[in-house]
Amino acid sequence: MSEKPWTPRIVAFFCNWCTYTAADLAGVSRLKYAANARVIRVMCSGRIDPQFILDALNRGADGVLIGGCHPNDCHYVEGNYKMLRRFQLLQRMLGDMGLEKERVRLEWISAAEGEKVKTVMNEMVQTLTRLGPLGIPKRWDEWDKEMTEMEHQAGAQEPVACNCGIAKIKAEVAHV
Amino acid sequence: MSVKQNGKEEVRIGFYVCHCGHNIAAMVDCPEVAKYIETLPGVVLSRDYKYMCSEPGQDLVQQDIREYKLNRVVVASCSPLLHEHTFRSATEAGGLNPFFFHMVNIREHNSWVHTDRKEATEKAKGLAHAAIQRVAHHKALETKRVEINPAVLVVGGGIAGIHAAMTLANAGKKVYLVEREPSIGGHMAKFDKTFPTLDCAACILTPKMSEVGCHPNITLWTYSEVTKVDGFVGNFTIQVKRKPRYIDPDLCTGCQECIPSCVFKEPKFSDEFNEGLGKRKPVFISFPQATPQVVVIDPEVCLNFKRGKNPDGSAIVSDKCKKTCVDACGDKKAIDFTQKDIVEEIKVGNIIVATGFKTFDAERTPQYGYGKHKNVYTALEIERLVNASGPTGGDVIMRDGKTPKSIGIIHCVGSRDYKTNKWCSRVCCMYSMKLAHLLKEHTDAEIYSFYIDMRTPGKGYEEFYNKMLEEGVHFVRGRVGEVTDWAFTPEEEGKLVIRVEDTLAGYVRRIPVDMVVLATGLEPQADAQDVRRLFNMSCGSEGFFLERHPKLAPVNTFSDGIYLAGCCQGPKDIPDTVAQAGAAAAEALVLIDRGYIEQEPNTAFILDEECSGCKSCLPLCPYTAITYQEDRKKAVINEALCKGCGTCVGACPSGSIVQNLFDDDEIFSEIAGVMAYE
Amino acid sequence: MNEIKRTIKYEADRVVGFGREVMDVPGCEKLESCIQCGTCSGVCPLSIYMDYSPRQVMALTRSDFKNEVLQSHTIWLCASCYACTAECPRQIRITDIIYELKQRAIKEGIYPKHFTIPVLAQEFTKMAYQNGRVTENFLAAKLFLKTNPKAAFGMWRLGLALMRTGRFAYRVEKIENRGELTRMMESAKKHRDHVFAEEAHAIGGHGSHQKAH
Amino acid sequence: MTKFSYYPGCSLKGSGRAYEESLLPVFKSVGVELDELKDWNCCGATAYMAVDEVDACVMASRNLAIAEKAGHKEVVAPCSACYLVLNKTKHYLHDSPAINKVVNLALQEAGLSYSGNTPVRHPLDIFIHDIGLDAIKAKVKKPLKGLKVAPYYGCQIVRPYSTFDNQYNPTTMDRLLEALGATVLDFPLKTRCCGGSLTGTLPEPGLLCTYILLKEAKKRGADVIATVCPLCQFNLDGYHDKIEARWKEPVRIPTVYFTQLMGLAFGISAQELGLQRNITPMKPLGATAA
Amino acid sequence: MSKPKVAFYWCASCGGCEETVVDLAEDILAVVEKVDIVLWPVAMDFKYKDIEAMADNSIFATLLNGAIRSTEQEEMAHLLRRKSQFLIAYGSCAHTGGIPALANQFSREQILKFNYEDAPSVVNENKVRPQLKFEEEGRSPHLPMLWDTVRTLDQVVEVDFYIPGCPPTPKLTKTAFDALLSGNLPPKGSVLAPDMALCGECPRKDSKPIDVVFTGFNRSATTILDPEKCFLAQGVVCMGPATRSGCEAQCVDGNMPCTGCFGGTSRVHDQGAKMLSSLCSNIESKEEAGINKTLEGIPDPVGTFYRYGLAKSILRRRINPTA
Repeated sequence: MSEKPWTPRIVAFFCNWCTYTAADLAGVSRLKYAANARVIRVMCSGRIDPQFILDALNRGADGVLIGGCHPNDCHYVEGNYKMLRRFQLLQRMLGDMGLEKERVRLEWISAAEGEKVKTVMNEMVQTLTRLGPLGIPKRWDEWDKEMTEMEHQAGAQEPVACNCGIAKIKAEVAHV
Repeated sequence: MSVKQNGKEEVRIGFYVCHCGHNIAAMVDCPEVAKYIETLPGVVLSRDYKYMCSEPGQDLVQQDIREYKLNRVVVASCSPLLHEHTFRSATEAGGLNPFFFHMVNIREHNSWVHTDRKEATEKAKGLAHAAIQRVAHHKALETKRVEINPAVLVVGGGIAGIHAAMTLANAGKKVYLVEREPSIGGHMAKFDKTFPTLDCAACILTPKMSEVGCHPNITLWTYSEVTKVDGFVGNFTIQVKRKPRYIDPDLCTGCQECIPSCVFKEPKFSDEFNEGLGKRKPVFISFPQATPQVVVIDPEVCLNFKRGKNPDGSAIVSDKCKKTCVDACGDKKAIDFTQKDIVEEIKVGNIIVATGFKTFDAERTPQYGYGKHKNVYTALEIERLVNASGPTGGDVIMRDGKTPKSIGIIHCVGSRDYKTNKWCSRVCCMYSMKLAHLLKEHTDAEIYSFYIDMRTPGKGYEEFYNKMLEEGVHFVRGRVGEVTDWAFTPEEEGKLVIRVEDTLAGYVRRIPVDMVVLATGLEPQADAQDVRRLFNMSCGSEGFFLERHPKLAPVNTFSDGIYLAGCCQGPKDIPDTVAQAGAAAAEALVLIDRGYIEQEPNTAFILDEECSGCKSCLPLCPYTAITYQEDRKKAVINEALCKGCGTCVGACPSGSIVQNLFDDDEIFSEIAGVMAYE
Repeated sequence: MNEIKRTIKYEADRVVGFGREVMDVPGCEKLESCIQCGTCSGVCPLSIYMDYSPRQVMALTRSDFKNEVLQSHTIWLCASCYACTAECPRQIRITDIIYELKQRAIKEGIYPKHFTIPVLAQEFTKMAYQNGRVTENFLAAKLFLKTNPKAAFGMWRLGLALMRTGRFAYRVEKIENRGELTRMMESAKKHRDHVFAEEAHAIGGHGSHQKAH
Repeated sequence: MTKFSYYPGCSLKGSGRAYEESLLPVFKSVGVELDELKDWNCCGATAYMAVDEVDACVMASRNLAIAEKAGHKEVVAPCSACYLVLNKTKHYLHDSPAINKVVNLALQEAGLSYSGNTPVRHPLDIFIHDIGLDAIKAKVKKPLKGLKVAPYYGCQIVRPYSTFDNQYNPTTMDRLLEALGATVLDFPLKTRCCGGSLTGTLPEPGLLCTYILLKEAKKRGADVIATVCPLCQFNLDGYHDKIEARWKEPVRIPTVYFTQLMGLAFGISAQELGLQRNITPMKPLGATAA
Repeated sequence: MSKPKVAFYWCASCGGCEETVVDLAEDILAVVEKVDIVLWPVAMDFKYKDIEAMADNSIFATLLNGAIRSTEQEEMAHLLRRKSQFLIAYGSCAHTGGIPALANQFSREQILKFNYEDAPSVVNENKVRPQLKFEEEGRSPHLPMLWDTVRTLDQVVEVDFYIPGCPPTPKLTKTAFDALLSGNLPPKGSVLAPDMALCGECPRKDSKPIDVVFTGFNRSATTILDPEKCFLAQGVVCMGPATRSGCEAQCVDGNMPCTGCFGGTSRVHDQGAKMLSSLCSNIESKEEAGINKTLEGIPDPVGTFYRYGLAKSILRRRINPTA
């Protein structure tokens, strides 16, 4: 797909009872929304392991969307609260790791809110388009170059005369 | 091409992408998806087919399993909530464990919601790729069977509840019918006639009511409410609170001697059953045919409650009252002011929710002057006003004592109106015409009927419309702007003036009338949200209970074993309500007569070797399915209690809890799959 | 008018795209969901004088009958009392749509001839623009001279009454900082087009775009 | 002493000056000081909106910006048209990013800016909700005993942006007048249009609107109609001759600003309150009681 | 026949791991008599070319500790890989990145700038920084290049086994040796430590109630710790539940909560994420505000959950070091 212009890729984790069903409703109602998200069904948002979210990002997702039942409405009493709690800290941690917090989003969408699926999907695509690609795999291709490449650069670089210990650091800075 | 999975078994996947006629094929290039999937490791064959859910489609799967020695099946078609079961069965019929199947949703989640064929096709490929990766990790699983308790709870004693209860009871099943009001009958009991046949509501309803009252298989609890619902399909435990009516139903013979003897010589309290048009006493029976035939004492107004109630509901009996009712009751001794709230606990296997509707509060449309101009009525008030057993004995006498010579009936009050209720209430056009007929019959007044669109979709309905046209009802197509009491022309003096655009004649008109009838719409019960939570159901955006599928599961809810009947699911007329009630009863009977249900084996279990006994999972389980074995210092999951939410799996810090159908490696490979495809 | 007129409409009579254009204006989009119930006409105090009822104007607009709408008296009879907007069961902002139509009629100069109101609107605007304030009786005078001086003559009694009660202004009101206002209006003229274009672009995509309420 | 920015609008300096003449002393006597926006300009009224919405917003927003600069957090706009236009502008600025941009670019030209949070309020709103009926009752020296008043709100202060009263059946003025001791009539037309500027441009339909109001008020036995808007007052007061000529029916009934009635009740002289400016004058208080 | 050759090498590490080898105490003699130590820079002299001179695979086993964060370390890793039959990642840094990998929260520039310019203890007006190459008196020495990203050994070369810990315990080391020499080895890529979480061998295991929910988190530095009671039960973050056992809970014995140096179990992809999940799931509050209040007790989640494992975590490093 390299020829087509970049559009954000979203991995979505939807709970079976509310949000997944809402997405079905959106379908039955023929609502139209952006095709960027890939939905993975779990029985309850409580099942969503932070590892899944990190893994999705690490594999190239530009954003992750989590959908669960509204507070008090969880089919399993309170799985959604457990997700909410994890999400709070995970989002902060991702911030510390240099990700914009809008890249992960948690939404309560009930089985009746097909419309909301549409709006949330579209909003998220807009937000991510604004933020631009995260593209972690591509970044690693870059980062890993330092493993061999930089040594060559170091070798190739012209030695500079040392005037009494004061090192010239241009070279060093140059390719930092 | 095929690959070895975890050393031993060789994975052989069969992939099928369904066109669903044009539903999918129009937006997704199915052959291209099939072509792409064919190239993936483990895929032995990859087909696109017009209708996978069709008989031949399912046969295809079965043949391929045998012919190509498939041991995994993936179908990309509609939502698993719709056809997962179908294809699992097909897989099983092909000789595989049904759980070696996985489904991809490329209709509801793709072809129906996207507009760019290329994008939609790419998405389909990605999702299918994920399924291929995932299914390789699937394991053979056994569904577990749960016994079904044959008793059924029916909530709500309107026509829906009554019909459902009777159907089940006549099939020999035990039924508990719980009604909030003192009598069953619901709204239908208030109606005079029913459209389009104009047969008398009471004549057709009351026999059913008394049948319910004396049916050996039905336990009827009126003046009662469900307060607690525990358990799951097959084995619910229900708590019902029975409010004291201060009459012992077993001792009361229904003689109603107590009513005339009440110290209040004249009825002076607003009579709910007659929509406040009539009056009743503190001791009363809602209406002549009330079932059960047991009077009620209203603690809000009865003098014996002057000093209030105890927390348990019994009276702090005061001496303010001579208790003439007790004397009248004599040695029957049915009256008992010490009666308390009773909480019954019952066990049932299925539940039918038939809690009905509430009519729109006309004061929310002030432009029509309800509550301001006294000759403005709601339709339900008119039902009572024209009813022979109503407050006026069937004479149409207005609040000002006069008989109307001209009447305007306004449709769609609190319907199709984004400021109040968006939806069409489905019955107003018809009942408005019915009332037009009845009012004409009773008063011979000129009737104007103001409608936006005339909706008569039903057997004999259009014919009824025609009948009304012939009877000379003036139909004006236009939504009334306002009802006022100021006159511009002499003939408007002292009248209610309806200002409306007659959109067909193309003029704005001012039409003076004596009486205005507001055809108020139907809306969810005020406490629908609480009821929804109580039974773990969903509500549509408008607040009616949500069926599992609008076409294919119209009476099921998202909670197995809980069904919907009547207007709690959405506005509908009596024939539809009865039909739906029958359907709900039938759904319940299916489970009862089969005797068991198979539960999705998506339960979690703990890897005993690996569990370090850190106890982190213990507080997480809402069903207390996880326990800690002190002796072995390990946690274990009781599979019978596990509902398969997977919360503990997501939270186990050492990854020592796994879940069938949603295991880590299954989900990780799904993530890898969707991301693998660019 | 008692001559017989042909009333049929052919497709050629439509200005295809007009309806869409209007409905794309922020605040006007809800016209899409009009169910032609006539509530607007029912509550409109002036509908009784209109050639097309407000409901019909909505229908005509939606069906691209541009000329019929822009030449109608209806849009000029609207006194913007907002009754229709407040009552519409579909929450269509009818008054604002009528404003939109008025603007288009003025821009295209196809409002009914010898019709005072568009002239008033423009004169008012001019005066407000130039002086920063509006002096009613001067405006009125101007208006009548422009349209029909006879009517002005008919107003003399009122004029006198106003003078008698000291409600008549003898000099034109002006704000001090007229330059400032002019600069503002100029700037608006300069920027509006590209700003609107940008915003439209920014909104675009799959986004449910912002609307004025 | 609480302070508000005061946006009079053109009419209150012209044919509607009696409104201002009564408004200021009445506010003063309940302890509210109004300071007039410096060099305010015409709000554009409904006319400008008809020509060009964006320009109209630019024009109106200058006033909001000036108010913000003045530093009082709220603006009082007594004229219904001004009240509506200023509020409408606020809504547009809030809802349409495009208009908002254009306006702010324009304001920069004038070295102004507008943050969007300057409430525009009507005197009625302030009297009822800020000052309160008790404070007002306390000021009443000459209760309007027996004066039968038809409360007329007109359209633009209750529709569509008003939040301070019920759009179907507004009662703020009713309650205020009762507090003054007047007899407030049930006036079903209290929010029906007066004809607005049509009275001048298209007499027939315009005057009909006015006629209906006068007729009904008279029929309900009103001594006086109380209004909140200079244009309404002008229409209801200015065209009696024409209406009577057209519909051959006596409709003379005085229409005054509610602030004038407040003033009278507070014991301020009719002269100070500009009551002499009425074309159909209101009878002096005592006289009406009979 | 000659004894199997063994090499010890260190990369980005503190030397603690070398200590463990020494700590084998008398056992070291047992080891020494079974093997020839051909390379051990901390203890004996050697030259790079000596190793280069060796035949490939001529070293039986190399225990390499320390993370890889410079061109020189990378070079040595490759060299030793080539020369050894078994390359063993020894200790947290080689295994999961260890403390050095916390540098992955920054860019090299940030690090150099701080250490050579901004650090309070630094005096360096000319902002001199080490250069890669320079000439002095005719010699032109050149320095290894510091990487932007710290890597685990197996992110640079193939690794046969892992011995976890910061440092690994002598006991684990010895059993590893025994396994290697005896030749009965687990599958390649195994971590030579139990695959159960630390709680399994924690002396305080029984002191944890079955219903611990969190209303706040205390930090070990700022609270008096009950020497008997499970740390989590005291509201102190202990990585034990998410961390491999095998250390015999030495930190806990020292009344310090586990900080996770042994890494996660084989069933876990990201030790930190798992610990986060388990802790948060058991927070009491149900509202965002309350939850965040509780979480104030964890000011530095990265440092808390990835103290030794950042390089091995799913994200591995900060995405926008400048951001």
